[in-house]
Amino acid sequence: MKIDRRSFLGLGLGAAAGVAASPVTWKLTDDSSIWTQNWPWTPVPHDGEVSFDDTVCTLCPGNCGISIRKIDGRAVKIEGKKGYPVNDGGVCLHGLSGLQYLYDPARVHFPMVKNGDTWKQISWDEATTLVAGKIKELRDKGMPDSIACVYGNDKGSIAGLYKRFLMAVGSQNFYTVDSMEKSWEALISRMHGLKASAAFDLANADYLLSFGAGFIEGWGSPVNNFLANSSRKERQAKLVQVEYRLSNTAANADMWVPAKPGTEADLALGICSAMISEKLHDADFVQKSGKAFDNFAKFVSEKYAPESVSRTTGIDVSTIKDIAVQFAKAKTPVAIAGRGRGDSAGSLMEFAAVHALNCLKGNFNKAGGFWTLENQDTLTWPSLEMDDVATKGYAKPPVGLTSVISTASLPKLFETINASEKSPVELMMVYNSNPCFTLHNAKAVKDAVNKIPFVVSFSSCMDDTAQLADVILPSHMFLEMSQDIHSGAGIAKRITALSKAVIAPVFDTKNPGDIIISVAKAVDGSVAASFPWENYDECLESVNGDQWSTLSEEGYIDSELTVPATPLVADFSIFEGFRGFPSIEGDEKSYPLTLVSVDTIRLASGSFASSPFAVKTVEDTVLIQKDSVIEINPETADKVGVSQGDYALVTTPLGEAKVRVNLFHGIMPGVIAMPEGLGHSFGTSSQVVTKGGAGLLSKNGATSIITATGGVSAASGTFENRYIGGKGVNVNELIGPITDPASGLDVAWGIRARISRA
Amino acid sequence: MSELEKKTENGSVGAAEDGASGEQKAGGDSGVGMGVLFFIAAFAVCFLSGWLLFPSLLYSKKEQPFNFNHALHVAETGGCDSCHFFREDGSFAGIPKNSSCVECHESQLGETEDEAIFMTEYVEKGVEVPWLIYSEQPDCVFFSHAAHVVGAKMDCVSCHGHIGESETLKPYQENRITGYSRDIWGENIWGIKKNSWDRMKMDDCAECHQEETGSKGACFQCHK
Amino acid sequence: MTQDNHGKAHKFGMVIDLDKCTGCGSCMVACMSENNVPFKEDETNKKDSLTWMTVFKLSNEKNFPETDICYMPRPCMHCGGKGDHGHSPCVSVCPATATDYGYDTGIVSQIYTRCFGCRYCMGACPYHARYFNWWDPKWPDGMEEYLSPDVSPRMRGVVEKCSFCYHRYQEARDRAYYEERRDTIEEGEYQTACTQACPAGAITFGDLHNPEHEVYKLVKPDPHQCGKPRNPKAFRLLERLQTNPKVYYISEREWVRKAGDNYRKGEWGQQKKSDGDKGHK
Amino acid sequence: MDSALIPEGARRCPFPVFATGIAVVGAVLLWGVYAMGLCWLKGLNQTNMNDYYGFALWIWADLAVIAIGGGAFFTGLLKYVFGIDELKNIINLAVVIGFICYSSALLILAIDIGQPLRGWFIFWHANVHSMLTEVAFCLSLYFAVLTIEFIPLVLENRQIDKVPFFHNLSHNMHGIMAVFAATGAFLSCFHQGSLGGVAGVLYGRPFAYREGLLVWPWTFFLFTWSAAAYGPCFTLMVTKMFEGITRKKLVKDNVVHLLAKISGWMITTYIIAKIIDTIYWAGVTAPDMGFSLMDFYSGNAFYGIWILFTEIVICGIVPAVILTVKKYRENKKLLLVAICLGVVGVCLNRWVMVLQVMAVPVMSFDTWALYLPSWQEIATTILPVAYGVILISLAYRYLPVFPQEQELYDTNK
Repeated sequence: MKIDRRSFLGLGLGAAAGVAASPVTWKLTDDSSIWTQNWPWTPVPHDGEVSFDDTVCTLCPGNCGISIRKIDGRAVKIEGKKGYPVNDGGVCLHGLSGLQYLYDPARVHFPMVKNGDTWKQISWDEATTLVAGKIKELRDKGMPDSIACVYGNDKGSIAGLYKRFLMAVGSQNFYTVDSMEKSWEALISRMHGLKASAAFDLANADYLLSFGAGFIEGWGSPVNNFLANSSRKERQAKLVQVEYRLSNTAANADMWVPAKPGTEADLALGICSAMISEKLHDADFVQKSGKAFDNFAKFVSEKYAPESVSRTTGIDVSTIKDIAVQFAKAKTPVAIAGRGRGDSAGSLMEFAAVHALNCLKGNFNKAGGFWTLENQDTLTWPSLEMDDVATKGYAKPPVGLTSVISTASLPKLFETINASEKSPVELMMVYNSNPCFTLHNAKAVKDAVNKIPFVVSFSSCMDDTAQLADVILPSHMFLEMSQDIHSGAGIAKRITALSKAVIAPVFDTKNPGDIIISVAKAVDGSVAASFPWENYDECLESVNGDQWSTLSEEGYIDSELTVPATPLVADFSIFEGFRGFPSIEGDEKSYPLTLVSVDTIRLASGSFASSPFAVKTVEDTVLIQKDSVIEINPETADKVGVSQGDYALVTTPLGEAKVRVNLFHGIMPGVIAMPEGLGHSFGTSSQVVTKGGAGLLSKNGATSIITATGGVSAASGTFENRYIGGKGVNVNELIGPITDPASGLDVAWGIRARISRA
Repeated sequence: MSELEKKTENGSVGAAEDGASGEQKAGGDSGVGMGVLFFIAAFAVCFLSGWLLFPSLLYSKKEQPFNFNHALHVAETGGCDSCHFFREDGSFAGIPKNSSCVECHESQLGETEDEAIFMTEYVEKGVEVPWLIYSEQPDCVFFSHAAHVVGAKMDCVSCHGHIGESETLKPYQENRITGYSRDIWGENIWGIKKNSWDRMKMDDCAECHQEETGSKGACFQCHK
Repeated sequence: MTQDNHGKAHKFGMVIDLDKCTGCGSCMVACMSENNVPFKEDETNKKDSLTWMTVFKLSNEKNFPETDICYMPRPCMHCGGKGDHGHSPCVSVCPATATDYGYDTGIVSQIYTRCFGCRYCMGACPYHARYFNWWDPKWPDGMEEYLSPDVSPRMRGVVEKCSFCYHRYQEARDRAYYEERRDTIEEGEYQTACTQACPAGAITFGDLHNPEHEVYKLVKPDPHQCGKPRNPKAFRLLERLQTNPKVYYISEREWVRKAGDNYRKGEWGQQKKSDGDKGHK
Repeated sequence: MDSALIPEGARRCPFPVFATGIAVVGAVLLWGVYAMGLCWLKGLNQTNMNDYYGFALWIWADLAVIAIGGGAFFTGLLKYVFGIDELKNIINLAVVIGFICYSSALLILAIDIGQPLRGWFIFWHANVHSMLTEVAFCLSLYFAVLTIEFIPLVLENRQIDKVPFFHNLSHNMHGIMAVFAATGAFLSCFHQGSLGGVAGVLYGRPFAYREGLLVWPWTFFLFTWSAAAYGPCFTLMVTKMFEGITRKKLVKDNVVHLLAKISGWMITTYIIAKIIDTIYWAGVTAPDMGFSLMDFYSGNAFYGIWILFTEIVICGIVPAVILTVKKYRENKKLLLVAICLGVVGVCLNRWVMVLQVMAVPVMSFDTWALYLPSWQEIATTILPVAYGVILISLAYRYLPVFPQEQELYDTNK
């Protein structure tokens, strides 16, 4: 038998026909269609039962109610909590992206101690012993007053525990971050003689005169303000924005008053002057101030008549008078101060000038008015034991005490450290704040922190400050921990809420309350005795006393606002001897322009960095690749010789930065604006991986860490958050602090600058 | 390139020889005869392997973690929906979780080996049973049980067949290409179905929708 | 099921009050986290950044201090197409039927497993509402844990876009079926993630065919003109292209309304006049 | 060493020279293949396309090669259907060019899509309303036809032709070629047209949108017409290039002049239609959508009105005049200028209908979207050119592409 070509032909054709008549082709086609549609590397999220868990967002002082949507217990989404008194279902983009913080690549996975250039994992026991040992050592040396604690705010029981800890060891060095709230408190204390915070019933005010406050850019309680702003249309309420730049608030306002930067308070006094001269003020109310008011009236009419204010501010006399009339005619007008997001302090006299308007109308403690909410500590603490060392140490004044309002100020602390040869602070604990990023002249702050022999960070992420620490005892992220929340941020409500642990901890972290309790116990003696609780949960329940049951069941308590028993009196004597508002740093000749920092709601600039989602929403007029973009009026740009998209060099007395240029008609000529919230130094491989880079080999081995020379990038331990880290310039490195003569707080909002093409 | 030349020359020479050679009894047609023979042989091999061998190559058999007696459970509990229930929000819970099972199986019921595996390997260890789901659809599919069972009053059998009467779980045949169960395409390799529950492809959904609602429906009706 | 928009079917649509919008970006993030939208290291090139909901910043281009800006959130417009017959610019061009028009809802779908990434639909969409997955989606370690099962994650090389959170409609219908209400879904039961999250309350969502719904009351769509708004302060983006979008915008500001479409010299004045007449009626 | 494969009597350069040339082009080809591999493995992020520029450089290349490959169907149509027999002397070249262009187009489409393994969904789940579906069907079918048209030429290779089976097959195929040519012409008409339709139906893009007849916008007809008109220009251009490179006369002047004349009249009629279309579009279609003509041609450095002028006047009217007037047409230099302008013109038209469509802002607050291709895109776009050069060189070397070659050689000797 011979096999020839025809045989092959037959074979081939037969095979083809056979396959064609079998289901192979048809079936394989269908299967490959399914195959190409489901690639194994595309994640398939598991389905399951839907549930919601409510808690309170603590990313910012706004404290919105949020609902965590879960699938079979796995958190998949954050939504606003409908009916919650702060936000009624609305929620800002940072809160919405809260889940991203859980898995932030910069998170610290376990306690670590710095070992030269690398981080070394240690156990919680070792970590607490280490910190407690240092504290004991300092106390043994009789230096408890060299221990300091920097804490984001002083509300709630965790802050209470840290304050208590300092007291128990014997130190007054407890610092919170300056904010407009602090300035208001100082002012209320000075003008009304009350220990109270300022609150603004913006949802009911019918005329809102804002002096540079980023009312809808994150000022105060952001979502609460969004709601108040939206209801203006229906309520026919007016918003007037005094600002040198068309911010979102200015764009949304009924009237935009572009006063020159730094003259906002002059304008306020000009309006006061116009009101008084037209006798539009509430005479009954101001009468109670007596002679001081007459002095004030005389002072403003002489020094701040609309005509002269018009020259300083660049605002027409008629506009000033119009505003005066509108403000006076309004039923419930409120004037607000606190630049941008309000997370830095403002000059006391500027606030006083703005508040003088409120005083002239006497619209206090009623719907739509200015409220003075007396500080009530609703927490009940057991008695505190202080041994001799503690008593002696506590008697000493805090480092960086401001002369005027007699509290310690954080910028002053670092100034003092930098000014002394040896740091007066031997040990600093930091939680919920990132001073190396948020404080003005951030570079100097870093120097000061480096000067402190032992820095303990409780940060859950490797932020700008934590990376300078000697030891990190990482806290839970806010969704992983319980704590009590007390409203503030200028909201005219008194809400106590429980922020619950709604998600099991992702890493080996702890509640900061638990951390400090265990450190206290390890310090032993009277310090341990002052912390009688087994754990923080027990403490939380006990200090909240009667309100605990409501808190744990309802989640929050919305208390009625109480009108102070004694009618409010305004003391205008604050203006006596007043000579003018603090001006910004730098001489006009070498620095012809004014550099201001600008808050945008889409970028976080406080203790936490923006999430990947938030950064994604940032416009290309704020950030281009890794460059900050400055805003400049086309007219100014022409003069300087820069155009859209150009690289430019911004120089201030503090330093220079390479940025890109965005031309914007809405900014006053002569002013350049730079976004806040960029320029985080963590997450850049040069800083963390090569120098401090450490890859985790075994999570369980207590001391089994690793040194990596750059290359090793085990998932945990590199801290590279490339979504925000290393992007842009930190504007706070270009702006230096300015101490307010009246309050001692840092009140800088800008600096003189020049710009050239780079 | 002379090699090619040779080859082609040899080829044509060979062909010429073929025609002339008289080895085959069929004479001049012998080449064609061989061709036909080869054709038939190849056809038969390919055809048969396409029908018989191909399915067993395409699917791999997997055993369920342990056997489950549907018939017994139906008898005990009264119906499909006592275990495969709707949640309050109208979503369908699908395969029950251990937490549902232990409502009855608080402790071991009966002496079967399967029951013992369930208790020791899963309940006691707190691990969910990794059942292989015959009707598992790709992630892009959104299937509303509520619309079919409550809305259209369809019974479970229409799509899932008589699984409720089974006493043992049949082996799970996984399609090696798609990763889904053979039950989606159906037992018949051509995809021919006799009963409505024989197949679970999109075309089957569309066919029924066309009949019942007059339209195949928009994509998003069943996709996410 | 009728093959047009004029029948009894729903016609889901959105109204955005541009005077209330503060440009805060909550809608964008709400959308991204609801719909498993991925992100990458550098998102500053807005032309390759996946944002189903994006917020445009408009300016009146006047000099300081006459400048004004307006934020314009832009989801998918879910165009009804010419004559509102469902031939949306994108749907009609897709070669593989990976996107279709739901005649029962007016929603334009996108099926990622069907799409093979020719991007013709993106070229067809004048609103840039369609996005291509230029990269494989990647989440930092562990972050995949937060992905929602309601929306299937996409793979590299396919187009995606806003779905008006269709999965929420699916879920609402599930509940309605379960409670034996069939298709009667209350206004509040089906709301998109952006509507729900907007802290300014600028977004309203509902059925444009239902006069009880807020969206209807706000814009009063004209059924004889494919849903053109009868409210003179309301407009649709690029109305003149006859794409018949289901997203309406409201603004008191004339320059904003003018920016919603293209006008040749002098045309806006006439347009305004005819709008004015409409307002009087 | 490969002389046995070279058509009898044909004079070709020595093999090493040929091999070196092919190697050089082959290197370019490999570069393109590497870029193509990157696009397939790493995805389209290798390109500089973006969400505003979903169609870019290589889609233009795709449209352009198909337009200039249009010589194949049109010459085929003229020869086999209209019986203009002189054209048999250039039809082989037209077919080879067509084959190269269409296979390149298919390759480009396969690279261009985000999920190449799902590319066949266009047939499997076809949406018949989509112009792209029409494109895909016509493209693949016409490619099949071109392959069939190409096969007889391959079979005419000296060695293959010795096999009686192939010899007969080739002969038989020639016999029925008219049927294929007619089918091909029909398919290609639709294919060229549907490519025009791709842009023309985009009613969300006022720059591209055109009214039309039934489901086909005017661009549908304009594309077909322009491909028929300009395609022969490219065929002639390649012929001239061959003659230049090989320093031999390969096609007789009368054939060249005939094709040039036909092309000239086609361009004339096309350009008249194009002018009418432009006027109607600028005067009626676009204004209805709120655009005036200059809105499309101002506001950026690149897309000025020059582009319209160049397309219509310089690359339209000028070659039309040259090619229709006998005196000009028979002037060698002018002829060369005309065919080059023609090729540039049709490529420019395709560029405008792809890239400018994407670049023109539509929303009033949009800005011009400009884009620069990445090297991967450029390499991938050059890939088909390199492939074409290699294939056509191989064809010229081993196949009797130019039937008149021998005769011309003999007469010129």
